[in-house]
Amino acid sequence: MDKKSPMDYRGAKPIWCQGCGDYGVLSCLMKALSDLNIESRDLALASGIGCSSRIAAFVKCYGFHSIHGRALPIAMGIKLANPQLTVIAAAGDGDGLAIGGGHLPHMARRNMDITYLLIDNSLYGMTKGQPSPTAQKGVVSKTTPKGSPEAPLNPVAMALVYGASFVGRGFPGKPDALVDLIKEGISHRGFSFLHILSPCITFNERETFRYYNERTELMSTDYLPDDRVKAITLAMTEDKLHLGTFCKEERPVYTDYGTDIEVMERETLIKKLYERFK
Amino acid sequence: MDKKSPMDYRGAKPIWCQGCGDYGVLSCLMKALSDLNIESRDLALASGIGCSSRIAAFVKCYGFHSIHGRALPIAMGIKLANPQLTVIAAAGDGDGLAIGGGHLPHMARRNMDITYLLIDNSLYGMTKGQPSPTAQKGVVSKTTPKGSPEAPLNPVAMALVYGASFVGRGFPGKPDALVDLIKEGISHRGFSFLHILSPCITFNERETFRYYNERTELMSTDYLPDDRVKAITLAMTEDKLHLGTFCKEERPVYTDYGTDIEVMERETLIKKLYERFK
Amino acid sequence: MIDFIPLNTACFNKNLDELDIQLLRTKFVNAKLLYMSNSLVIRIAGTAGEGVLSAGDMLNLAMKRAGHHTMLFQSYGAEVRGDGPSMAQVRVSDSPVLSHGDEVDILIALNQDAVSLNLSEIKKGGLVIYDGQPLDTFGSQKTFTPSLPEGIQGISVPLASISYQKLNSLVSKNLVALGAFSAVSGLPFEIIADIVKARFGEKSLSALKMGLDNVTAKASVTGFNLEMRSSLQEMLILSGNQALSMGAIAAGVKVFAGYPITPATDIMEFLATELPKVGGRVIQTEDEISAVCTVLGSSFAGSKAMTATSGPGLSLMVEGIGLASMAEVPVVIVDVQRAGPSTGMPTKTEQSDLNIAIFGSHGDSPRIVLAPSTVEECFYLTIEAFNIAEACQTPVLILSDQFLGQRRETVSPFDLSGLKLAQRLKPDIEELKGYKRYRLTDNGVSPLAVPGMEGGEHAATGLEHREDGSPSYDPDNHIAMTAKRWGKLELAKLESVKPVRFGAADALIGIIGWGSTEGAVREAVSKANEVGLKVAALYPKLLNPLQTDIIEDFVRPLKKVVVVENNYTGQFAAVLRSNGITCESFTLCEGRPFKVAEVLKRIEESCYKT
Amino acid sequence: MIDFIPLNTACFNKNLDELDIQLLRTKFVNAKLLYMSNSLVIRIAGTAGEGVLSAGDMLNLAMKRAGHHTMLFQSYGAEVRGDGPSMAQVRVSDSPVLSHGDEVDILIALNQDAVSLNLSEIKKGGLVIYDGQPLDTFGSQKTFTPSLPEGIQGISVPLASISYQKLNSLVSKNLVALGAFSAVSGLPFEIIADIVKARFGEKSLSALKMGLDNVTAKASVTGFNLEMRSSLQEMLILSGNQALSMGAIAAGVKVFAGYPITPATDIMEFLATELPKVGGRVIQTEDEISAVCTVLGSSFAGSKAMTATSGPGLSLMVEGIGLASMAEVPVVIVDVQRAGPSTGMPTKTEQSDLNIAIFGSHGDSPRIVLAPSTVEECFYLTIEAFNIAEACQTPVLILSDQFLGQRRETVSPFDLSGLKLAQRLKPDIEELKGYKRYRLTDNGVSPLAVPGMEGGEHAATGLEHREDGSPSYDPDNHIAMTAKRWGKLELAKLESVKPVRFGAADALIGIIGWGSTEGAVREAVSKANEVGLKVAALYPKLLNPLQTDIIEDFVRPLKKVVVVENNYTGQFAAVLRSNGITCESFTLCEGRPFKVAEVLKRIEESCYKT
Ligand SMILES: Cc1ncc(C[n+]2csc(CCOP(=O)(O)OP(=O)(O)O)c2C)c(N)n1
Ligand SMILES: Cc1ncc(C[n+]2csc(CCOP(=O)(O)OP(=O)(O)O)c2C)c(N)n1
Ligand code: SF4
Ligand code: SF4
Ligand SMILES: [Mg+2]
Ligand SMILES: [Mg+2]
Repeated sequence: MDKKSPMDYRGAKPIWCQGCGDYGVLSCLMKALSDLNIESRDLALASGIGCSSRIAAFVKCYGFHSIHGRALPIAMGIKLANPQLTVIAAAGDGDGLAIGGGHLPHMARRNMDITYLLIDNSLYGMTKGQPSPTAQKGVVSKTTPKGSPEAPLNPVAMALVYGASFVGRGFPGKPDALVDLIKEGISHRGFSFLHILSPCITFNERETFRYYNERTELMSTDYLPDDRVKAITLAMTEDKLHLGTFCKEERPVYTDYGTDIEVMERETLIKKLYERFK
Repeated sequence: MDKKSPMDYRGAKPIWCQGCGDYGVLSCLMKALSDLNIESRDLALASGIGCSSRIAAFVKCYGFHSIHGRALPIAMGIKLANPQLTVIAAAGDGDGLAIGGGHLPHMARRNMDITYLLIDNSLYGMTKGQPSPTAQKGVVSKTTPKGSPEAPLNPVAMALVYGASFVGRGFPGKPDALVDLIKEGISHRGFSFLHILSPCITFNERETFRYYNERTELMSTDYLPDDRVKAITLAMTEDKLHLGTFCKEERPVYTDYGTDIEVMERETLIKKLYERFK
Repeated sequence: MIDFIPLNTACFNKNLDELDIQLLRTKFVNAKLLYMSNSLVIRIAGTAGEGVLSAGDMLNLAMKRAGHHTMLFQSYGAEVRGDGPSMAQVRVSDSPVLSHGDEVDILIALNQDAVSLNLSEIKKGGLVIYDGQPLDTFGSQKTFTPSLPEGIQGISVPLASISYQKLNSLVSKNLVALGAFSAVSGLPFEIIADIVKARFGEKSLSALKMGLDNVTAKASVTGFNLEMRSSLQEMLILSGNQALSMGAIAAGVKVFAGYPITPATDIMEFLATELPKVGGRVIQTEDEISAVCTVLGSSFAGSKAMTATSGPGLSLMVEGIGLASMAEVPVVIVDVQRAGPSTGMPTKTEQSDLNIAIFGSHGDSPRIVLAPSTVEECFYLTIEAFNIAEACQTPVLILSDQFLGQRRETVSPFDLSGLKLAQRLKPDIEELKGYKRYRLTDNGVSPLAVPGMEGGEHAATGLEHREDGSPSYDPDNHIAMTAKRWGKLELAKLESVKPVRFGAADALIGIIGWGSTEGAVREAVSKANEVGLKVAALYPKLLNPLQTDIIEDFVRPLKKVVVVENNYTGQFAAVLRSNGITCESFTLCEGRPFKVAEVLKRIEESCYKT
Repeated sequence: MIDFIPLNTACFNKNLDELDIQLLRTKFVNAKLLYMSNSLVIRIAGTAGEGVLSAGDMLNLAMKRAGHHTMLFQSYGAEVRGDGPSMAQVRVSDSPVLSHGDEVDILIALNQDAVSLNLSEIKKGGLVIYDGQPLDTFGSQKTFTPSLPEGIQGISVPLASISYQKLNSLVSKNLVALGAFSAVSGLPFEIIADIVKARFGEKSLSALKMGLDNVTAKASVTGFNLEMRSSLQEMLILSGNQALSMGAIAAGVKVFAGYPITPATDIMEFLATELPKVGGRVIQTEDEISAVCTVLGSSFAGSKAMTATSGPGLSLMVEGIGLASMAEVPVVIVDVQRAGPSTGMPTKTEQSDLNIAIFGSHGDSPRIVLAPSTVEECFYLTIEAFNIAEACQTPVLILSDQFLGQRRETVSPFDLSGLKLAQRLKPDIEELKGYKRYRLTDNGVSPLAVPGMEGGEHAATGLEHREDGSPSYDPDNHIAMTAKRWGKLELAKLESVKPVRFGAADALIGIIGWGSTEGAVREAVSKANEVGLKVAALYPKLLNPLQTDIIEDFVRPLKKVVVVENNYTGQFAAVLRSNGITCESFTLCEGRPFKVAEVLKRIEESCYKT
């Protein structure tokens, strides 16, 4: 296997606005893939619908740019069919936490071996700027002209409570940490939830690169990601947003189960079944 | 207003199996309603589909026994249309955490003034016993003949992380506490999430009345439900399941917003709009 | 073939002048026609919780083991344990049983109400086994003597008392009744005893035995001999859902994803046990949206994949099905229909999901719809569904229904030797150079690379796309790609199984139907032919796209076409009309399957001059 | 009316023998026919990000303020800022503008590519305003001279350089172009200046002014005078989505719940600002399932409620719509259609959601479907939708589309005085004694109690139910309740607006269409009538149920019926056929609206002998 370079993963040309955070997410992902030397042909990347979800076509791999909110079930189907593949799912904050928010808890409790990139710009980019589930309370937009009365969700804390076996946060403005995080997430055997802060430069005046540059800090090297409750407490109380791994836990993945069964030919099984129904 | 008795809330005759936990939930609810002296005509109860969801027809009120998983949005619609009503939503653990699990975070962050009874029997009763999102790992059922590989969710911790302004747990085997909890939940202005343990005597051999009688304990009177993070820690680490209020927080409800706008006649507004489009 | 025997039914009470004489006196009956000469219908009735369904199940199996063809039909409420009425009906015959039976020969009533509720459906000359000494709520014995109309015989067996004596509970009333039935009917006791023992253990046999012993005289049961025969030992008793599941296994399904819903759940439950044995996986997802998307993902990754649901779940799946249309992902979606709309009547049968199956997604979204009619067809058409899905890279829906999915009937072991499984068209090395996932080809099918293939990397998408999969809003591209997707349905017409025709070769009246009504229509047509009516029927198995040429050939010589279906609005009739077929619609919307007499009456009415 | 002037189109190049002479020489043209005598089409073209859409919007408004009837049509990609081509086309006329215009009189090209991409659609005698000195990526000036075919005039304006000089960026190219256009066309400068100032502030005026000054000669523009007129001051410029939103307000909507989706989002955005002013509420839900259920809840609680979406969202809503059918909850669901299937082409127009609108839920699930054709109708039919929903206690779908929803045209202020709003049938005191929510009545409509009413307590349900709402699996009940639900559609046929007919009174060729194609068909029919072709058209507004008697009356004298629609499979044609109407299907599936010439050609082809 040749050593890959990030450019080996170049797919279609991105159509994001210039300056969009998603470019950084893409390049960090490509770097991580090349560092891990994953073969494009063995990589599947499922996404939903949104600016961020376009990423599925921008990486050279087996991409499935599906429908709004369904990145995770599509990815799960891929993994179930072929557990050998590296499976990544990518979704926006609307995609993954609003319309598709119902799938996340279950992917976590199943410990599906999928790496999930939740690409968060605190709004609906593709549909031009409506507040998303991570938008701050009070945000003024065309659907909330007097300010949104809804409190934002806390994706990291949610993933932790759901039991995701790997939970971390990244920001393309601090690319090294993000590359490391993605690598760790992919390498982790189990469901990896990566909360990625990716500013929308076109519609978001609040959560900008600058904003996140100031409000994020790398997880202290003292911090051991071995305690879920501690991680939740951190996620619920943090003043600055921490970048890095909140929690990591080794446990069997979904596809480990049922592998101990002796497999027979289809015809053999059907003939056995005949006996049961006589 | 006459003082009501629980029997004043009697609706259609329940069709649950004899001994089903839901009978206890129903009687505690009726008791709570009568203690609060709520008028049937001003009470709306929306539910999804499942054994537990049948409750909407068993209480005398404006009931809406809707479709699987949608108790919350139906209840939200009712509240938005008429904030004066007492609005309760009821759902099973499959209804509310599987198919309908995507609605819960949003109802919590909106702080919709709804009391939500999540009636949990750790399985799908109506469809005859498949494991639900709260089923223990390893449970053997017709869809998991070798034991389920999925870890259970923690509904109380989830509601807390979502930001529900009132979160508690009850069990009809300890009815006084459940009546109090429902009363507190209904009286609370905001989204009240009540996790109610309600054994299915027909399909559940594990989570029985006896099981819960042994494994639940009333929340210590010392415990102050004023700290969300503390509540989460408790919910994530508890050995015995606590019955009572985990967390309570006063904050404006969704329907408080936008009430400061001066209201005009429809025709006046339309004529004003004409000016904008000339 | 007998010549013109007037039946004592509506039509023949009319003056002959009112009848269209042309339509009578056929002699050319299609060889394929199945005809049931002789049959016996036993109904066990009671309330949920009295063991009606399990007794029916055991009786059905016993009948088969005794050497008879059988069909078991069940009807029950949606509550897990309500007190709604419940019944199980077993029909046995010397030849394959076509329908569940219009009238009851023997009623086994597990409680008082069950007698009165079912009395009107008992045949003249029939028999009722009832409990003449039921227990009241305090456990003390009452007496009960039903008033049976003339010609209906009653046999009293103290079901409750015996059960209570033997097991200190009422749960064995059904076993006592089975024992009594054995005595009355001559069905060999050992066969039932074996089955009961296997299910409930040695202990339960005493209740059965007491039932047997309690009946002294053997009653005469309309001349059908239930004694042991040596035939049918190799045959199976299967439900439609079981046969369908086995078909999926035979077709090579590797991933099943589903969410519980009556009456489809048992497909998932069956496969949960069996599929892992051939290396497949079954997952219970968090909802139907996840289920359909999961199977799309699995198919994308190269595995045959299926989901199964009923109406409400199908409603939730239509967005995913549209994605499968657009992204050209082969998947199989089973809908075991129940009475709608909305939650409707979950345990009752209906054929009212045809519209959503064909037209259910937004946009012009092609899909293929198949409908099996018998338990056996549930097996073979499921294989067909996978074959067409792979051949056309399109979603394929299978429309079964509660009646078909849950009824249990005798079927021959399937012919596995002749099975042809379609292989997915994969790109060869040449094609993988500059691979284009959606290359425009003559028949619209493009080679489909699956993960693991070097050079086959691409992005499948629900956006309109160019040949290489990149999004495009170009008008010409949209029309070319739309034509490609729809063009594949032409292929399906050619590849798929052809409609089945039966009845008079010189028919002037035609029935068209689909799915589970076929059995009743076969019986009705054969009876009509027997009395000389020139009637035939056509059952297309492919409901979308329609093989219009074959249907037109069938219709051309006819004077009248009646479309028989189990819904309110006549959904298939409307589809046929929109395809240029002139037809009348005959529907039943009562949550139960057609009776033969109902179809026959409609056939006869069609013989009036108009 | 002029007598038979052969047009220089397909049909009239044929030998007269090939034409069906019967179909020619009409003189009886329906008085209702609208006819556009004279119009001018201006297209602004560029890429997303160059301000094409906002320039189009401003130009459109300016035209109206100058006293002309206008229509603005936009076409753009789905990327927020991609480099896909984008265009805005304004058509002005002395009379109401019926369609967006087949050919371009004046092209304003904001970049080089825009010239070549749009050249083929410029009329002979037309004009191109282009940038003869564009800047390259390094900001230095190039020269560019487009090769224009004979008869097309070019005017070079240094859009980029001026914009760069004035504002140090390219964002004002569009304003420079508008200034230049004013100079060329004679459109009063002050009108544009006012609009620009109001939107972008005083500062922006300099770019506009430089554009104006840069053009010295006034070019001759096909004789259409764009100078100020005094007419139309009271008229409004509205998009279909805006008119629809205003219609909802006028109808008294109290709750709007929705989820963003192109091209429906602006309905929610409009109402988010306006609805609270009349005491209503707008909520952006977590998905479309929640949206539709929220409006069901609101309606149950007594408020008029609406949601709006596009195809993918509608697919997700069908389960909720089925619940509204079954539980008899009045709700209004708007679908602003876009090109499908699946995600399709989100910014492109199509009429391909008719099938899902009519047939989209499982079970026999009745619903009403309305389709407005013009911006004005978006207002009135929305009121109608609420009225029918309330009168029939049924879900009502409104099918708009991207073309109709987003085009902006001149409309008269609405007539609010004559508005009739249907009131929900509420139970009186008598009825509230032993209240039965689903009481069987003659027309199927049962009095509906809302929370707060003493004695009206009941449980609405998606299960099949008895009159009192309690679940029932009884066959007779199911059929009675199904008949009740479907019976209400008969009421809708009577209550609802009737189909619109236009064209020759003695027509032998008929067009049937629905929704946004009406304008182009009106123009085509009027042109055909002008040359003596006996053509007329019918536009039903109620698409489900169909007012078949009226359609049959229209069809009866015709020799040919052609159904015009913007999709691939001819969805409405199929529906008509299933209702017994014989028809041909004429479809366009390119993500754009019909051109008049396309319809006209098809009309002419229908005149060939066959
Ligand atoms: C079922 C459905 N509903 C709505 C849409 C419209 N839509 C497209 S993208 C999007 C949201 C985008 O927001 P997000 O997921 O946060 O991604 P972003 O664009 O911000 O990266 C929506 C609502 C859709 N395509 N499908
Ligand atoms: C869309 C849809 N999918 C599936 C079903 C079938 N169904 C009915 S109830 C139920 C689950 C019941 O479990 P739960 O919500 O936990 O309620 P319980 O019966 O245990 O009280 C399911 C899957 C349905 N009615 N609708
Ligand atoms: S709109 Fe925002 S999220 Fe979308 S591409 Fe542009 S910058 Fe990125
Ligand atoms: S099945 Fe279980 S949950 Fe349902 S009614 Fe019976 S005991 Fe209760
Ligand atoms: Mg986003
Ligand atoms: Mg449950």
